[in-house]
Amino acid sequence: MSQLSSADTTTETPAEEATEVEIDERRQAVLDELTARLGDAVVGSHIRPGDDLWVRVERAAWPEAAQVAKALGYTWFDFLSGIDWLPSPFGRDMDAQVDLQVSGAPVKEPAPLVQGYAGGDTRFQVFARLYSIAAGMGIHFKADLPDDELSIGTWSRTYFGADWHERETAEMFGFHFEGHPHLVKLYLPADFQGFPLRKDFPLLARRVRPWPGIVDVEPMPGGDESEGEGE
Amino acid sequence: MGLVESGKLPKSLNKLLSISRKYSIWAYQWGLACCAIEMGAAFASPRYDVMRLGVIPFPASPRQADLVVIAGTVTDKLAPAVVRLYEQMPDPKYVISMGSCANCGGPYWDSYSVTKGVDQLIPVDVYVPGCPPRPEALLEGILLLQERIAHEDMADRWKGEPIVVG
Amino acid sequence: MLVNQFLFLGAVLFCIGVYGVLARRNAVLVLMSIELVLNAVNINLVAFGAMWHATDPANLSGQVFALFVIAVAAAEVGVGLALVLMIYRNRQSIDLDEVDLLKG
Amino acid sequence: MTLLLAAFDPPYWVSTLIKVLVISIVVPTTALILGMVFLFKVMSWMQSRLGPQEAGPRGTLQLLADGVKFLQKEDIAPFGADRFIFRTAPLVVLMSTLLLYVALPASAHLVVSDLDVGVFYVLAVSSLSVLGVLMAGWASANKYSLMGGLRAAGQLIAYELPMVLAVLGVVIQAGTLSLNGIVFAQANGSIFGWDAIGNPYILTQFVGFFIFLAAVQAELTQPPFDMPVAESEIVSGYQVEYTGFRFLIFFLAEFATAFVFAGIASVLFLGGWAVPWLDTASDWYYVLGPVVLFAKVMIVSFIIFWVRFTYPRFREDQLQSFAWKILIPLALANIVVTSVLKVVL
Amino acid sequence: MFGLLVAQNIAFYVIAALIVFGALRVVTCKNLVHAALWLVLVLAGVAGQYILLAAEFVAVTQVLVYLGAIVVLFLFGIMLTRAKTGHDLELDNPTPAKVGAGVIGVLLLGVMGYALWDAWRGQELGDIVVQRTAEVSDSLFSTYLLPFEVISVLLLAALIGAIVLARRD
Amino acid sequence: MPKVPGLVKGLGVTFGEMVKTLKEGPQTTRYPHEREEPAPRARGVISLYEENCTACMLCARECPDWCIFIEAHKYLAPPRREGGKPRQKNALDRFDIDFSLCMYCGICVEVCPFEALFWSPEHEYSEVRIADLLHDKSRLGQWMQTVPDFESYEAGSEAKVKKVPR
Amino acid sequence: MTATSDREQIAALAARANDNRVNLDFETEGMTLNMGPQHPATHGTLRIVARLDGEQVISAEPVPGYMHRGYEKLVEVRSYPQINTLVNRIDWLGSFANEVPFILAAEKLMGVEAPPRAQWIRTILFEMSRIANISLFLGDYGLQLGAMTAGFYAFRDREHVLNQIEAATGGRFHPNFDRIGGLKDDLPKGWITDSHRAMDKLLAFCDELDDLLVGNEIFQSRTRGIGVIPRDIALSYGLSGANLRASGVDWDLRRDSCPPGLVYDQADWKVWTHPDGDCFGRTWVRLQETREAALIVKQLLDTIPSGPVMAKVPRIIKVPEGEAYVETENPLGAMGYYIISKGDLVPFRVKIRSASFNNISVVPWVARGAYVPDLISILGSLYFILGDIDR
Amino acid sequence: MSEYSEFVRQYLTVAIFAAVGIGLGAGLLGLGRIFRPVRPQEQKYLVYESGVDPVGTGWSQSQIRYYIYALLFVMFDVEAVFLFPWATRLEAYSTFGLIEMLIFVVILALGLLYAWRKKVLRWV
Ligand code: SF4
Ligand code: SF4
Ligand code: SF4
Repeated sequence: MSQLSSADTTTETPAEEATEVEIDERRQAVLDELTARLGDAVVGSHIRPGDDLWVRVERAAWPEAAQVAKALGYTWFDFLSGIDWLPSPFGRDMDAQVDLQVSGAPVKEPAPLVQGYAGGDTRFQVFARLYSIAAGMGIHFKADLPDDELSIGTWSRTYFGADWHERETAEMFGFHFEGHPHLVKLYLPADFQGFPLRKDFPLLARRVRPWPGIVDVEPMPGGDESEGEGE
Repeated sequence: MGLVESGKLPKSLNKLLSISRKYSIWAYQWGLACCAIEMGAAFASPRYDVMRLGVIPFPASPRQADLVVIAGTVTDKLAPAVVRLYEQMPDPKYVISMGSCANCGGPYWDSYSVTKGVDQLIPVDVYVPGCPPRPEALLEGILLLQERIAHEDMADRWKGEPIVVG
Repeated sequence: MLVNQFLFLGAVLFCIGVYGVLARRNAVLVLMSIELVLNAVNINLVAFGAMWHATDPANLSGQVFALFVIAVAAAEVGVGLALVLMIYRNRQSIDLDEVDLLKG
Repeated sequence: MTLLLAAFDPPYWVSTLIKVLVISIVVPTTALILGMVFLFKVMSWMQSRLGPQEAGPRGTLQLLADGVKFLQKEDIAPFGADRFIFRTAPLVVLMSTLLLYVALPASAHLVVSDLDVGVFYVLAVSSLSVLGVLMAGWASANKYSLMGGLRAAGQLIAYELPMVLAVLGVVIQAGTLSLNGIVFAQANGSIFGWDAIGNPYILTQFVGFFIFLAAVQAELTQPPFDMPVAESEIVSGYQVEYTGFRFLIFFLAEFATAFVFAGIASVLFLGGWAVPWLDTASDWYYVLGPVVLFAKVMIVSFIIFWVRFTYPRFREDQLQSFAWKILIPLALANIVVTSVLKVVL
Repeated sequence: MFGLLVAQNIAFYVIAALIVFGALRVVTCKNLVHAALWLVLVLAGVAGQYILLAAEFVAVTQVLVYLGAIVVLFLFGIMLTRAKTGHDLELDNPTPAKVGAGVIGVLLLGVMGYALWDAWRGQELGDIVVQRTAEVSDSLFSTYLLPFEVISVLLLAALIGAIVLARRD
Repeated sequence: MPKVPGLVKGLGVTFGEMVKTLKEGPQTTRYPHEREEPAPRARGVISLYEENCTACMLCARECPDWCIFIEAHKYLAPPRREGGKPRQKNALDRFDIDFSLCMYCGICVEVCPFEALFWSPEHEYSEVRIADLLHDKSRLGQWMQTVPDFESYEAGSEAKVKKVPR
Repeated sequence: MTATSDREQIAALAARANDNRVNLDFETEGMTLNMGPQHPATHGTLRIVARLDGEQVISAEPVPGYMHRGYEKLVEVRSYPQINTLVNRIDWLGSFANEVPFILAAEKLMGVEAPPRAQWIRTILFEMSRIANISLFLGDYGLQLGAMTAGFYAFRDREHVLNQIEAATGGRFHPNFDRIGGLKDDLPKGWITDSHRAMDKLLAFCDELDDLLVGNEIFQSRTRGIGVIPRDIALSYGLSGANLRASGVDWDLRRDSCPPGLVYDQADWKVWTHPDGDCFGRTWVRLQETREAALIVKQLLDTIPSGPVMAKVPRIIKVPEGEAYVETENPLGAMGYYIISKGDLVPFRVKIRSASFNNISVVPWVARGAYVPDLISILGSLYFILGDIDR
Repeated sequence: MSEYSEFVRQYLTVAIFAAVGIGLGAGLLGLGRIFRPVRPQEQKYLVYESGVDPVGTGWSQSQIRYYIYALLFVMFDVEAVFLFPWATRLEAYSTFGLIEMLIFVVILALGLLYAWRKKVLRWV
């Protein structure tokens, strides 16, 4: 699906919503305005008609995007966070990996790294949402962070609320927000090691404790259901 | 050096002291998470009114408390504060662990930041199950604690290490 | 009881107060020593007052004067401590010698 | 029976001993009664619940259990505290409370020490508790404590003054400082010649009564004046570090003081132990006096605690300006008016 | 009567001892708050002496003003300037000055003691009569009317002065 | 009419409440002398109807807290009808729920395809030893007696009322 | 043990404890007041480090995280039904309200819609949890300001609502009642009448509180003009809910962009705002909101349509690939879930936007220059739930 | 018995009660020693500061307002002292006493007014 979102600014409707081929003019107008002001910095976008708008900008234009959006009336700061697109090395379904571990089967091929709406090139992205109370619409902004330089400009000058969100993102993903006044850990104890929201951060309790559901994994003998007493 | 510690106190007096402790349990007001609200309901809601049982939820400082109800999630960041709170209470002191979080980590048993059970930090006298336990369940826990207090041997309790349960 | 009992007590208190004023360096302590002196005086006043009152029931000068002294003492402490506070605020110290030095 | 009491005139030491015994029983008892009735029962009722039920019949022994329990609690003085002062501070508060009881007359003769300067003495002694509070706050070496101690002291002295001035109105009317004298003046007084109920000063000194009650409320550090122990701000103020029995002393002293202040308020404004239709010289007062006084005290304390359970607390500065900008000018005006009327009438 | 006198004398000496001890601690003690609390002892003792001298009103005034107000003022002053508990070594002048002060104190005591001894030798206080408040009042409003009014002006002046000084500008 | 100051109104409210409490009695349930009836749906404790359980493990798998422990062995049950072949069945050896960890979400009850788990509103099972909060098969079975019947539904509902097996 | 040995032991212990000090990052000269994590004013375990000048606050820095439970990580290893029960515990006072935006977001991704009866009941329960939440605020705020009785009244009348929630969902606190495509179960018999009664009691409680607390002159003097947050600042910090409306912003997600699946348009109600932006405004708006919520519930109760409460959804829920964000007006403010799904049993990433996190981040701004007691009224009036901050 | 000894006895009672006040408390505390445990624990003797380590030591040199209020109090307290004897004898002094006292009160009230004007009664 994410392949559908293109690298240019044209809007494409996701396949599963192809039935309602309406064009959301209001959001398209906002997108055009943003593109006009930010120029080449807008590297990807996606509109779900009547619902939401995603815009991906260049990393360098990240702070500017906030200012432009604010000027467009998107004054209400919703949230800011990060995404790690790496498929989890510990299995995707809740039980997958544990099953494998116990039964000793080889680890599955890691799934390919696929980004979501508005595309992307890197493992890490920051994303944020702004809202315009007057227009009753929100915009999701995304920006890529290259693996070798996990840093991006701060929004906390434009939106005061971004201050804490950036601190949270920084400690959860290990990003750096340039120009942030006080980028220290927010939630975790000062001596905490690791970045919990990265996909390769293991939840140890799940690794060490056997899953009780594992005890009887072989399927019940066939034809059993017809004799189950509960039926 | 107290008489009680040495176990020289006459039985009947001992009994009296135990009864007074049983009926006068000043509970420290400190809530941690959702369970704290149910604890608050047990303490403050006229429907449950824990004061009837002699549990007085006045003290705001651990120095005047006999009982602390650990009601809610204890995180690793908070753990030192919990230990300190407990240690700052004067003996004899009691701990009720309320709710799955405090008992064992509960819903957050696999989290990276939650302590898996408050009994890893401080000795617990009564465990109240639930998520959150109803206020009445807490009352039952308190009754159980009172039962224990009434029958406990203070010389034992005050001599060696605190009774570690479970 | 002898008048001298009280007078001697007053004298001792007075001298301790004087010693305090001279030996102490901290301004608040000096003020306290002054209080000692004033109290010494008051004891004497009241003692004399009692003595005269015994002979002349209409004469209560001792007590009235003691009251005045108390009032004056209150005023003195108020102003004195205000001074101390001001000095402290400006100099972060209430060391009287330092204050002297600065003045000189 | 009453006559027997009247005729009973033991030597000084014996009577003092009796008084000491009686007061040592009365002080904790009154504190317990007030604590029980108001803190536990009336508060519970106002909050539509029951209050203690299990300890003793209908929970009446709750505070007793508390007392014995606190006796068993460890006695902790924090490291860095000034141990001696830390330990004596509650005693100072207790002493101040006990000294207040000395002057409270329960009838013409049932009084520990019928001082000639009664009211004045009461005011002087009550200001002693400030010392205890400041000592406690300072010696704990705790930030909240110090802050609470300072707040408490600031508040106690700020409201000492309205209290003093409110009392002055009564003194002007009665023309005496003796508490018994004030009771007599009320019982034997008359309102414009109508003397059926004497002249309880609450009728003429209602401003004074209001100011006095407000000041009492503040002196007791109760809502709306409970900033020194405001738990949502400074935990429990100067009491933060106190454990066990020392804390209990603070706790009970508060109620004992409430009782004795209510007693003084009823002496000053409600006619004290006297009932209007009974001659003050009657021997019946040996029995009746304490009862009447107790009833009046309960009424006054009810008001005190009623307010306590209803109001939110002031802010520190609002408290001070309330004292200095409203109560004190009001009290001064009250004095002026009272004295003018006294001279003119 | 004799018994009473003996009792009085005992009371006097006990209280006097307390006063002197307290006063010595005030001027020697190493902790400001302790000094203030020793001062309380002295002041309370002095009030006791007033009682022995039958000066009821002054005694209670002593408690009200000194213990209830001035000491509190002192404590405020101390806590506002130095909130730390513990000892403070910088309270006293250097030892030579202290010795000098001690000498002066003792000499002064000697001189005064001799003078008092000389002047009031054997003088009895006589039958002390209780001095009631009303009498104090009468005296105040007759003989000492002017000083009384002056006191009010003095207090006003002190008040204004202190406010001017203490106010944070 | 002049406005009544809020201060006076407030006093009126508390006084009125006091009168009401004294007249009509407080809103308190006098636990432990009387108990309130929790709603029939209340999630107090999980009870197991052992006959119905086939040890299918679904509940243990779906439980977010991994707090259900099941062990079973297979055996051949006599045929249901004369002459049929013997049926292979799972016999429960162990069915434990750790109530110190359970978050009372009800997922297990919901997913059980054989109607073997039920909620009981009982909540009085505090313990002094945390190990005792692990309820085994028989304890879980005992709770079955306290399971109330399902209530009927509000008007307009299309849901069917199920029955509790006894 | 002799007295001396006691003392020695104590001294040794204290010395050791001093060595073991761990948390010195906020050690500053002289005038730092630390409130929390064990402070009665902080509703649990928030910590406020305030630098003071006298009683005036120079800077107040909240230190959250004492209740951080790692939600965003945990939801990555839980299936959708399991997440549903977990998110109950974010804002634990209005638990049901937490489920709704999550379920709505998942429904949006799956393209299903709950049947009308379910939507009605959802909305009713949503408003009930709002009442359960805010009524406690009203009482607790009184408690913070020293009026203890208000707290008792709040707990008393809140029970009526909790009873109703429990009767319907089985949980007083954590209902876990919402399902993708509908609800777990239908309402029990008699619930509608009981709810009407509970709402009447609630309305009476609001009046009582109006008299007892909000109308009280002392209360007003403690809250009026204190902690003023102007409109722009409020928007920039991302404040929401009553905090934003008290700053004069007339915006309510329920009215202005109500996501499909809730039926607020079926009731006649009003959004309250207050122009002042102070503590009083926030309290007042919340009081009105409680009333309004009770009225909404009463209206909706009368119009519940009949029908099923569950749409057709597969038994094993796998949400199709995609991203969706749904935000609703929760008791504490705007709460949203950004779900990224890769078509598995578990979501790939869920960003939880909780209202208190933003609401409380304004504290450093608004507390500057306030007095310590005002700090209490400000904190109280911003109304946060620790779980909602820390997640 | 003379009035004087009566008088001294009254105050002796007061002193006894002061002693009893201290003694009662101290006695009960001593009694408690029998029943109390002493169980040192590592952090028991740290001062309570909301569960974290005490930050900083001193606090608030700038609480000058407390001092100003205390100061005002002292001045007015002294005033009140002079008012009491006057109040008891007002009847005798009549108008003359009234005027004298009015002057006294007004002069001091000026002080209050001054403080008010200078805004020291505000919490700054
Ligand atoms: S046990 Fe449940 S209700 Fe209690 S704190 Fe933990 S999650 Fe909340
Ligand atoms: S209720 Fe939930 S947590 Fe408890 S056993 Fe069942 S599935 Fe597990
Ligand atoms: S899901 Fe039901 S039948 Fe299957 S193991 Fe669990 S209880 Fe037994």
